[in-house]
This record gives sequence, structure tokens and C-alpha cells, in this order.
Amino acid sequence: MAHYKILGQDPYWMNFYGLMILTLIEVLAVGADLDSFAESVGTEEKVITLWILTIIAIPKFIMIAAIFMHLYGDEDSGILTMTALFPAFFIIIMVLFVGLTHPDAASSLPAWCRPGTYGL
Amino acid sequence: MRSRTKGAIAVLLVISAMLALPSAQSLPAGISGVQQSGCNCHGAVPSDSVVASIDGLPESYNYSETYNITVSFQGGPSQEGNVNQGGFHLWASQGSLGVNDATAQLYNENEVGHTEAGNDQVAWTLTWTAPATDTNVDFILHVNSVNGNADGAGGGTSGDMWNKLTITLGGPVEVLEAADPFVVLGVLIIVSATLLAFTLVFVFYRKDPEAFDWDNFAPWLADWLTSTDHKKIGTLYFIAGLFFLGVGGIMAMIIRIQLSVPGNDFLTQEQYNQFFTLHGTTMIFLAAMPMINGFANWMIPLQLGAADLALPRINAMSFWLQPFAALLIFTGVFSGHGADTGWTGYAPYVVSEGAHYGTTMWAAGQIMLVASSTLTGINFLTTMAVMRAPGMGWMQMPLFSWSVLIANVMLFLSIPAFGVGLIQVYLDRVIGTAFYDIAAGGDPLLWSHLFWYFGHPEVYVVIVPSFGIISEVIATSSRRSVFGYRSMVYALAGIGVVAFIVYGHHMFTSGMSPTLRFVTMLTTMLVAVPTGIKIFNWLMTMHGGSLVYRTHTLWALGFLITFTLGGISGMFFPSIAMDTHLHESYFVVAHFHYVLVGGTVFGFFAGIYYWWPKATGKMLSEKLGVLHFLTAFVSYNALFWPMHRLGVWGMTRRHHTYFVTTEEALGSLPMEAAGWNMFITVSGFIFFFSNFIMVFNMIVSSVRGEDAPDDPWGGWSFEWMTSSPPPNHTLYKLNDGSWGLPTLEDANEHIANEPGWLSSWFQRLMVTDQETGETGEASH
Amino acid sequence: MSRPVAEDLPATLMRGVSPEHTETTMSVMTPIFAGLWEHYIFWSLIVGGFAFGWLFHHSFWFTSKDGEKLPNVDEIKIGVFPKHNDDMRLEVAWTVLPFLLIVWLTYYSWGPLDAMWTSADGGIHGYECEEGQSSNNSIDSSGIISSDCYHVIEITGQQWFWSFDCLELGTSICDTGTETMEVYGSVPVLSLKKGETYLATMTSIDVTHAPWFQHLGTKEDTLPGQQTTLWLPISESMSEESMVLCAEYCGDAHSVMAAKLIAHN
Amino acid sequence: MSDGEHHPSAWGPHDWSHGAPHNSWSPFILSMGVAIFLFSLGAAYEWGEFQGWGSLPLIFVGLGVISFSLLVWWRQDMSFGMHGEVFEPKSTGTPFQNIDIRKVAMWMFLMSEMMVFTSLFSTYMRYRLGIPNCKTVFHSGEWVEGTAVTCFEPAGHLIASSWFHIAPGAINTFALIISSFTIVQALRYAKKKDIDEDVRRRKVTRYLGTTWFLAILFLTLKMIEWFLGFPLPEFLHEFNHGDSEIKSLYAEGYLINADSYEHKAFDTDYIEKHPEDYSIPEESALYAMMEAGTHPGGKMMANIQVSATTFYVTTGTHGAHVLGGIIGLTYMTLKAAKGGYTPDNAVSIEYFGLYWHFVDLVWVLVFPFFYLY
Repeated sequence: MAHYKILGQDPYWMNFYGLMILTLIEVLAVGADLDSFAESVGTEEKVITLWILTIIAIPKFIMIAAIFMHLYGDEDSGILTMTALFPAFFIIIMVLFVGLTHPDAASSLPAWCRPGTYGL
Repeated sequence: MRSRTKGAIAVLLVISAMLALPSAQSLPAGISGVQQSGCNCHGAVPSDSVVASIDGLPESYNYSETYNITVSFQGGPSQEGNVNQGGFHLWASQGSLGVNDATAQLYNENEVGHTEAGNDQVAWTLTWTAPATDTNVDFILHVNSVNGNADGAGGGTSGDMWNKLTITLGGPVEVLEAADPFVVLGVLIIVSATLLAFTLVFVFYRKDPEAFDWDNFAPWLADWLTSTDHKKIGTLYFIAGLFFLGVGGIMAMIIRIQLSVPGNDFLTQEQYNQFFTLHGTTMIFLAAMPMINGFANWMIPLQLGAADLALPRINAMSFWLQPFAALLIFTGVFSGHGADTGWTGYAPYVVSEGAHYGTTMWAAGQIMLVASSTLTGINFLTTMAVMRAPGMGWMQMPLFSWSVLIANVMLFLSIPAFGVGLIQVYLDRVIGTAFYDIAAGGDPLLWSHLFWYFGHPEVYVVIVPSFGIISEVIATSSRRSVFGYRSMVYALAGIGVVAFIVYGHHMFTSGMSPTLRFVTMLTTMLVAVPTGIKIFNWLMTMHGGSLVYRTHTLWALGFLITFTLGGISGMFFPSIAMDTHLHESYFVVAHFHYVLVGGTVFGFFAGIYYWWPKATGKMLSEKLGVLHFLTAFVSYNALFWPMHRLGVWGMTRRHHTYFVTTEEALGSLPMEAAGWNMFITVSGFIFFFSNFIMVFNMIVSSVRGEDAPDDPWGGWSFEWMTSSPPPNHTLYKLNDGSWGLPTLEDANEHIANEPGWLSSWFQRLMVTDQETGETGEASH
Repeated sequence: MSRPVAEDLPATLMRGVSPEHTETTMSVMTPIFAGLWEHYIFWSLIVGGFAFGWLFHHSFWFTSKDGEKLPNVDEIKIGVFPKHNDDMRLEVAWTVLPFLLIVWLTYYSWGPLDAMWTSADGGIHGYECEEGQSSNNSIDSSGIISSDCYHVIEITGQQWFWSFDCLELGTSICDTGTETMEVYGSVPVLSLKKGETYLATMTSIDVTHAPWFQHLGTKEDTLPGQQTTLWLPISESMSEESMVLCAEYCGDAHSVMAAKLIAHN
Repeated sequence: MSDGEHHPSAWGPHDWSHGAPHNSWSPFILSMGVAIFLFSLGAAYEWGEFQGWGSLPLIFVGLGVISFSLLVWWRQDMSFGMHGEVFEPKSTGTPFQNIDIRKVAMWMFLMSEMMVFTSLFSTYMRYRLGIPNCKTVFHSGEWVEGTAVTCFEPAGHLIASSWFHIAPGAINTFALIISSFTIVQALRYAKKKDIDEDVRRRKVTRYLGTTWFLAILFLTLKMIEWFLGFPLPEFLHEFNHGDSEIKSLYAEGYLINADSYEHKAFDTDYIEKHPEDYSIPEESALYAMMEAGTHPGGKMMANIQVSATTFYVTTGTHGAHVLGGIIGLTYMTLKAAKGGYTPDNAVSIEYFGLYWHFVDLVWVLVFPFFYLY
């Protein structure tokens, strides 16, 4: 249970309002015509939208975890936050090794992996 | 009571009905029923007065030779002055029949009968060409005899009688009917299960003969099925694990029979493929993992000074998922269509229609095992995090507990990848999703990645608990505290982290991203460092101690030898130019059996001899134990050591047979390979049977073993503080003589149990209270 | 399919037994492999000798009989975490020394990496040969083969046989065919010229396979829907005939999915 | 062999004053049910083809056995805290000292859940990045009318094409966030000591019921979006490419067996109306081909099985978690209605809430990556 207040108000309600506003922004970002802006920075509208969505997803994520899941403000929050963050390393490894690699022929081994590259 | 009896009888009836069902068989095809039941156009009952005969058949045939045979009969309805006449039908299971003249006609290769013109004869001449293979041939001849008219013209229809003759003909070599290896396996499994059941019932009967009747037996059985007590579930895990160790061993022996001589045909390719698949799956998931859980269930609460695990009912759930999963995994075997994918189940073969039906159930069973392991992980991590006795910080935990902690961290963070992969395979095979549909762009290596992301930590999961056992056993046997406790813990943790970043070495030749191959080549080399630390620490533990040779000590020393050898051979793989040759060869087979049998299983044996007195309250026989160690250790090394050489020679893994030659190009292995393979098979059988010495030892000990003291070996951890066996609801004998939960003292200078800098930082960041209250958002 | 009967085997397989053939058993070890192998065996013997010597010594030196009254060095007592028995210098020593050893072994294994996975664009095998150009490859003292250029061929795996395609190469450089072998039945044959270097681009029709060119010491999976490559440098010292076996489990007839590699002059 | 000690029935309610362990039949039965279910499902279908009615009844037997075991489980737990008996052991070991054991266990469980969704996301990333995007292929013009090309068609291409396609997903996003909030409110009122018992009971039931309702709403909208579709009033048609309904993904042909799915540039109608202003980018190869009259354009056939598979299985796994939540919420709402939650055992709501918030968190990632992008 939360023992603190946000801007002098109840944290759950404040968090709720915040989340609703952020989600609304997300939906609006998808609907908004960002074509001209995208062109001005030299990319597609989709990419801009995705960036906006990702950037908004981060605070949403933190807000839910910290306030609704009591990772902030309780007596046991410190150790539970550590517990929750414990898989981070393994998640990064999986995303890097499984999600972001692609099969390729052995002959396309990049130069930095080859003997002789470092004068050895 | 009455309804229970009825229920039991009903279950027995159902089981016997189920057993009876598969015995209904039909003969090979022919014209329906003729070869079996006779011509239905004639009388219903055969008659003895008609005597059929076939002349011209040899004692045993020669390949593909054609024989002239004469079919004839004598006797029949007797009426004076009449001649018996009639017809015939001949069926031969093999070879091909032929006709010489118009009195007989060919229905098909296997069947011949009389024609209209031949309907009034007593003998017909035919030919039969023997098959080109070595087999038994069955002939079934039906003849009928009618009361023909005396003049012989037109025949008669009265007094129709018929009879049947069956002849079995052997080939050039007398062959026994080849046994179906699945039947052999099935029978052995059923026999082992029955023996196991009898043994258990006998042992429990001997413990309490008076209470051995149904009124007591039913609740006793129900108690085992529903128990949430960590000791009972631990025992169940052990029974299941040892049983499947035996089943996997039987499969290994069948595989070894097949490989004992080159070009053997004891198993067909398909059967061999299923046997090695199930051998791997059984040994890893149904033998090694349950045994680990057995040790962990028994000893973790005892070592931590806790009353039980944190979540007892979840613990029961973890166990019960396993036998049902085993049933699913073996479903295919019972129908002869077991999974034939290898325990790695590489895509896209695993989702192709070429893989047997049993593969679906194999995946389904393993999904259940994943669920089981996840629950186990949650349970043990929670238990070890929260239920340590007062005074026992992380760095005062016994090393076995540490090893189980690390094993569970690895297992539980890696197994979701495997579970997701299996669900993908299951869905692909069942509802037709397209994860591994190549035409739709599916990537076969995705499965390999998900599998090995789990698979590599998994092989450490099965070895790490053995490290823990060995640490306990060597320290206790040397009467010392383990050397370098802290570096042991850091090495374990190091193995736990490294496990996740090295898995690519299983895929060096798989077409995986070359960058990742290079990265994992570097990281794989790192594995040697923490394992090296552990081995040297164990050796150093013995320094200045006074080693007592007991069976578990012997196993621990044996472990040091075999595991070191296995560790050294492992160092050959990250060297790419060697790996491209050794990959998928018997060198790999030798390596992982050295670490998984010489490491894991030897560790288990040490653990069994070490903790058996604690768990049962009875001592095991040292003589039998030493006999077990000597036979098993020697035959084990004879079994796996030569495989290294076979691998270097080019013997390929997962091939159902191999060929030897002195000529370079004809086959792939030199002549000596045949001899070594036979040697390996013989050693394998000795190793297999030597382990029954331990089983025998256990039975003898349960029935009439000496009573064990509370601390027979001189260990320090909490499990030795309770009685042997521990009381029903685990409690400990405290110093003041009362029973309760203990507190750990530390013989070292007081190490403050303060949180480290990282957790203090998190505490400050995330916790607001009156004292700090500094974090931005918060105000009171 | 007629199965080989156990009794017949010696007759079939003993064919060609003669004393001069007995040394061929080691021909699966390429010079690169043999070099690495010997180096690794050397270090294995040192590490193993050290560990086993230590184990042997301690298991006989520091022993006692069960029941003997012995000094309790570390004051072990039930329910008390025993005194630490450690020595920082030793522990650091056997962290650092193995680490140095593996750094050396990594470095040592790194060199031959290019022999397996060199680049197709100006690696040790140069670029693809012009029409009529020869690879003219040469082998150095450590067994690594380098060439002026290479030829491209295609290998396709299928349940359960190999298909080789020489593409536009002339039959003097690359040829394919089939041959009946006593134990494997009819197998495809790939005939390559000594002194030439080939880059096989490989794919699969159905499931994963992997050709293991036994006397070249190389293998690589063939993946359906994807392309992988494998270097086949045929040196002058290459044995005339060698086997290609499937090393990635691919279903029922996996073990008889064989082919033959002929190195001709 | 009962040693005369206290032994509650393995079927019946637990006696919480006694603490753990108690015998229970449900692990055994639940395992059996799962095995029956997986077996019969695997026998009823092969590669998506129905194999006959034989094993279909067995699927329901399996589900029945699973439900039965869950009922046994609940029967044992329903009494928890109802009569003032609470068994809530606390952690003794540092660093979790004095935290409820169940709370730690729930976090451990969430750790493995994180890895489950990471695996699914890794699968998605690998395919999304490894298979050429349908739109890119379309614009490249390197395809033949009538022949399917293998490419990746993100569901977002369909869903984000109109306001009404996105509506179910967007409403679901709000539904989950609101439900996260309501369950936290339920916890707050269950913990409040200074209110009347009856008020507490009503408040907790209401908030849990709302959560339950929102979860049901979530799955209903998911069904609409996947299979059912939704008719639109006429004045909204022009905002929906002139379509009279929100087509379900099923109706659009976005299916796991779609090997000849018709890729649409969503502006094809627009192109027809304004032939002078293709929405196909002018710099694309297709534009040039269409200008030159060499490519008919407009209708590209695609094999999108992998894209549909990743979409359905990932969002489906999330949906399955919501379904699991609904089962839990049903039980909790019923218990709350009986006045089963008091400040003593309110933590049960918190621990379920952790799971529920986690499901919400996953949605926060699933929604942009699978629905919008």
C-alpha cells in the first residue's frame, strides 16, 4: 500500500489519470497526420509514430510497475525492485542473440572477428 | 470399503480389457477369410476324413528357387462306387505361386485355386518360387471333397466335406522370428514397473506387517498421491527418477546391441531413431531432473533449517506433472510411432510430416515438464530466498543449497524459451500455425536458438547440483570445511551467468550468424575458469584433512577423475577448426556422457550413499557399495573412453549403423572400430547391471539395515541436526533438547548481515519513509 | 532394400586388407586438425597430469581410518557454519592461470579460423576464378591452404540424398556422377580436381542436413530456404576418395545419406 | 498410515489454523487433466486439419477434469481468512526479511513470465526483421500478379489503417488500465480498517466485479477484432474506407494459413479516384512501373502465414493470461461477495493484482508493436 501522495493527491488516482492521458496521447499519435513532419526529418510516418509510442510506453511501464505494483514507496520496495530487474541481463541476452541475429553463411564472418585484424 | 473393492475390481477389469485389446490381430491380406476359415460355399465344419497334402516342398527353401508342387487330397464322403472329387485353395505367405495348366488359376501372387475345369480332380500341379529373403513361409491349403458321381462326369454336389492343412517352411538358415524391439522395450518397461511396484509394496510391508490390509492400504496410497510433504514428494521424485534411469538405460542397451557390430540390423533405422530420441529425453528430463528434485526436495528444507518448502502444494503439482508428461512422451512408443527427432528436435524436421505422430505427444509431454520445472523453480527460489534459518545469510548457506539455487535460477530463467519453442512446435503440428513453415518464411534456426538458449543452461542445471553434493561429500569425508567457500559460491554464480552466453557453440556449424559464432567461441572458452576453480578447490579441501574412505567418498573421488576428463575434452569444442570435424561425432557423445554420467550421475550416487541414512534411518552396506563403485567406475570408463577415438576416426552420432573398412573410401571407419564398438557394448552391459548392486543394497538396507545415527558422517549442516529419518513434520533437535526450528551460528568472526551497496541504493531510491523522504515525487 | 546380414560382413568389408593400408586410419585428421589436436593434447596432459597427480597424492597421503580420533582442524560442529578454510593467493592463482591458458588457447585456435570461414571476397582464397583460371592452391606448414582464386559449386540436401551441381565448371575441374558402393548402395559422387579450391553454396529442399566432408574435416548445415557456404580446398595431398556423410539428423534414412568425394589430378 | 495426527481431508477445506502442509488431490487431478487435454487436442487436429470426432469428446473430458481439480483447489482455499484464520508465513532470511512468502513467490513467477514474453518478442523480432516487409516488396514492384510472394505483413498494416479497425484494440488498452486501477482500489478498500464491514464488502465486490467485467470486455473485443467484426452506422462509413463494418481480421483473410493473402495498399480506392496522385510513393519502383504502364499494380498476393502466426500466438498468449485472470477474478469476486476479504487477508488481492498489472504491462508493449506498428 502506498504511504505517499503525488502532488498532495491520492497516488492511485493520480497514476490512473496519468496513464489515461498518456494512452490518449498514444492513440492520437497514431491518428495524427505526421507525414509532413516525417518528411522534414527524412523518414516515414510509421517510424515517427513508433518512436512516439515507444517513448510513451516507457513512462507508462514505470508508472504501472512503481505505483500499482508497489515497487515504489513500500518498506519492501527496494529488494522487490531488484528482484524484478534481475532478469534484465537474461532478457537482453535473449533479445540480442535470438531476436536480432540472422542466419548467414560462414564466409560472411565480419572482419573484426578474423585473425590478423588486430595485428596478432 | 465395499464400494472401494468394487472400484478396484472395475479398474482391474478395465486394465485387463485394455491389455487384451491389442492381441486381436489379422493375418496378412489375401482374399478375405479364405485362407483362414475355408471356402464358405461349402460346409461350415472341417472334416477329418479328408486328408490334404502338398508334395514337392523342400525342408527349407533356397533363395528364389522355383519348386514344382503337387496339391492333393484323399478321402471324403464315402459312398460305394463313387470317386471323391473336389477343389482346393492354396495361400502362401511369401514367394510367388504359379500354375502349370488350366486346372488351376492364379488369384494373385499368394493365392491359387481350382478352375471350372479343375473342379473334378484329386490332385493339381503348381509351381512356387521361393522368396529372396530369409524368412518363414506359411502355406495354408484348403481342399474340399464331394461325393462325385461314379461315372465321373459332371461331378456331384452331395456330401460336401472339406479340410485344411497348414505348413510352415523355413529358409536356408533356420531363423527365429525376429523380436520387435518395441515389444522388447515395452515388456521390459512393464516388467520393471511391476518389479518396482512389488519391491515398494514389499519394503513397506516389511516395515509394518500388521497394518498391511486394504483398510490401511487405501488411505496410505491416497496419502502418497496427495501428500504435500517435502520428504514424501522427494521420495516420489527418487522412485520416478530411478525408474526412468532404468528405462533410459534399457534403451541405451538396445542402442548398444545395435551398434555392437558394423552393419547390424537388430534395429531398423526408424526404431533406432526413436530409441536415441527417447533415450536422450528420458535421461535428461525424466531421470536426471527428477533425481535433482528428489535431492533438493529432501535436503533443501533440511539444510536451510526450514519446516517445508515455501509452497508445498505447488511442489506436489510439480511432481505430478511429471509422470503424466512421461506417459505422453512415451505414447508414441507404445504405438510404434514414437518421436524420432533427437532430443534436440531440430526444426523443420520436427514439424514435418516425415516425423512420426508421436512427435506431437513428445512436444506435449515436454510442455508439461516445462510447466513442472517452472513451478519447481519458483518454489525453490522462494524457499531459499525467504526460509533460511535465522543467522544463515546467503554466504552461510551450505554449498549444496547454493548449487540448487544456481541451478534453479538457470533453469527457471531459461526454460520459458524452451516452453515457447515447444508450444510453437505443438501449435505448428496441431493447429497448423507457421512458425517453422519454410515456404512461409519460417526460420529453422529460431528453434535451435530457443532450444539452446534453454539447452545449454539445462546441461549445467543437471551438473551443478552434483557439484554441490561433491562439495558436501568431499568436505565431510576429509573432515574439513570446504576450501574457498566464497570462491566456490562465486564460481557457481559465474557458471550460472556464463551458461546463458555460450549456447552458440552448439550451433557452430548450423548456419547461425557468424558474428555470434565468433562471440560464443570466445565466451565458451570462459567456462573453463569457474569449473577449474571448483576442481582445484575440491582438491585443496583434501589437503591437511584426514580422508575416510566410504562409498560416497569413492564416488566423489571418481567424480573428480571423470568430470575433469569430461571438462578437458569440452575444451576441444570452442576451437573452430577442430569443432567442424568433431561436431556431431562420437567425440561429442563421449564428452557429454563423461560430464553427464561421470559428473551428474556419479554425483547422484555419491549423494544417495551420503544421505540415504538420513532419509531412511538405515545404513547401506559398505561392502556392496564398494563393489558397486568398482564395477561401475571401471565399466563406465571402458564404456565411454573409447568413444573419443571413434569420434576422431569419423564415427557419426545418430547413425543407426556404421561400416568399417581398411579401404579409405569404401566406408568411414578403420577395422579396429568394430572391435572397440563390441568392447563398448560389453562394458555398457556391465555398467548397466552393476547399478543394480545399488538397488539391491537399497532393498537390503530398507528391510534389515542397521539403524543410522543422526550424524553418521560428521557433517555440520542442519540436516544432521534432526533425527534419522526426520519426523513427519520436519523439526530439529535443538541444543536445549527440545524440538524446533534452529538458528545458525557462525564460527567465523561476525560478518555483518547488512545489505550490499546495490540493495541499499535501491532501498534509498524506491522506499520513502520518515527518515529519508528525499525522493522527488513524494511528500507526506 | 536388402539389408546387410551380419555374417556376410567380414566378406564384404575385409575387401582390400593389405598391410600398406593400415596407416590410413588417421587420414580423417587434416593437418590443421592434427596440429590443433596435438597442441590441445599437450595442454590437456599438463592440466590432467597436475590435477590427477594432486588427487592421487592427496587421496593416499591425507587419509585415516573410520572411527579414528582425529583433530578437528576446522572445529566442525553441527549447526555452526564452520571456519573458513581459504587462501586468497591460491584461489587467485587458479583463477588467473587457467584464464591465461584459455586466452592462449583462444589465440591459438583463432589462427585457423580463416581456413574454415574465410571471406569469399579477397580472403585467403581470393576471388572467384575467371574462366580457365586455376586456383593453384598451396598448403603451408600449419596446414592452412591458400589459393589464387576459387570455383563455385552447389550442394543441395534432400531426404535422403545429396545433389551436387558443378554449374558452369568444365568436367576436368568438377564432375558429378553416381557410383554403387557395397554398403551404401548407389551414392552420388563429386569429383574435384587436386590443387583447386571450391566454395560450395548450399541449400536444402526439405529439412536441415549437413555434409561432413570427412577428409577435409569440415561440415556445415544446409538449411531449407536459406543459403550457407562451405570451403572445399582440395590440396595435392588430399586422399583420392573420401566419404561425405550427413551430420545433421534428418529423419529415417539419415545414416545412409552418403556421398563420395573423389580428388582427381 | 495416519499417525493419529490432525489430517484434514485431501478434498475438503483447509484448516488454516494448522498451517501447511495439507494433503490435496488437486495436483494429481490437474496434471491428469492437462495430459488428457494435450493428448486429445493433438489427436484431434494435425497441421490444422480436423482428424475426426473420435478424440473430440476427450478434449472436453480433459477440460472437465482440469475444472474439477480447480474446484477442489478453490474449495480448499475458500476458507482462507473467512473465519479469521490466516496462514501467511513471513520470510525469515535476508534480504526478504518480513516480506510475505507468497509475495516473493509471485515476483519469482513474474520473472519467468517475463522470459516467456521475451521469447515471444524475440521470435517476432527475428521474423519482423528477417522477412521482407510486404509494403516494401509491394513498392519494389518485384512481384507477379497472381503469384504469392513470401513477405511479412504486420497486423498493424491492417489495424492501423482506419480508426475503426483500431477501436477494439484502443478500447482494450483503456480497459486494461482501468482494470489495473480498479483492482488496486479493491485492495485499498479491503485493507481499510476504519470502515464498516458491510461497506468494505460492497466496495471490494464492486471493484473486483468491475475488474472482472473489464477483463470480459477485453476478451469480447478481442473476439470482435479477430473473428466477429462489427457493423457501423452509415454516417461513419466514409471514415472507414467506405466499408459498412469493421471487418474482423478473419474476414480480411489475415489468417495463419493465408498463403495467398491479398496485400492492399490501403489507399487503393483513393488511387482509383485520384489516378493523378498515387499514394504509392513517387520514388518507388512500382510507381515508375505503373507510370510506364508495365505493371498493373494494386493487387499483390502474399504468403503471410508467419506474420499472422506471430500476431495470433503472441496476442493469444496475452489473451490466455487475461483468461487466467478472469478465472481468478471470478473466484475472488465470489469470495468478496461473501465478505471473504478483510484487512487480514487483503494481501491476496495484492498478489493477484501483481499478476494482473503484469498482464497490463505486457499489453503496453504488445499494443504498439503488434497493433500500431
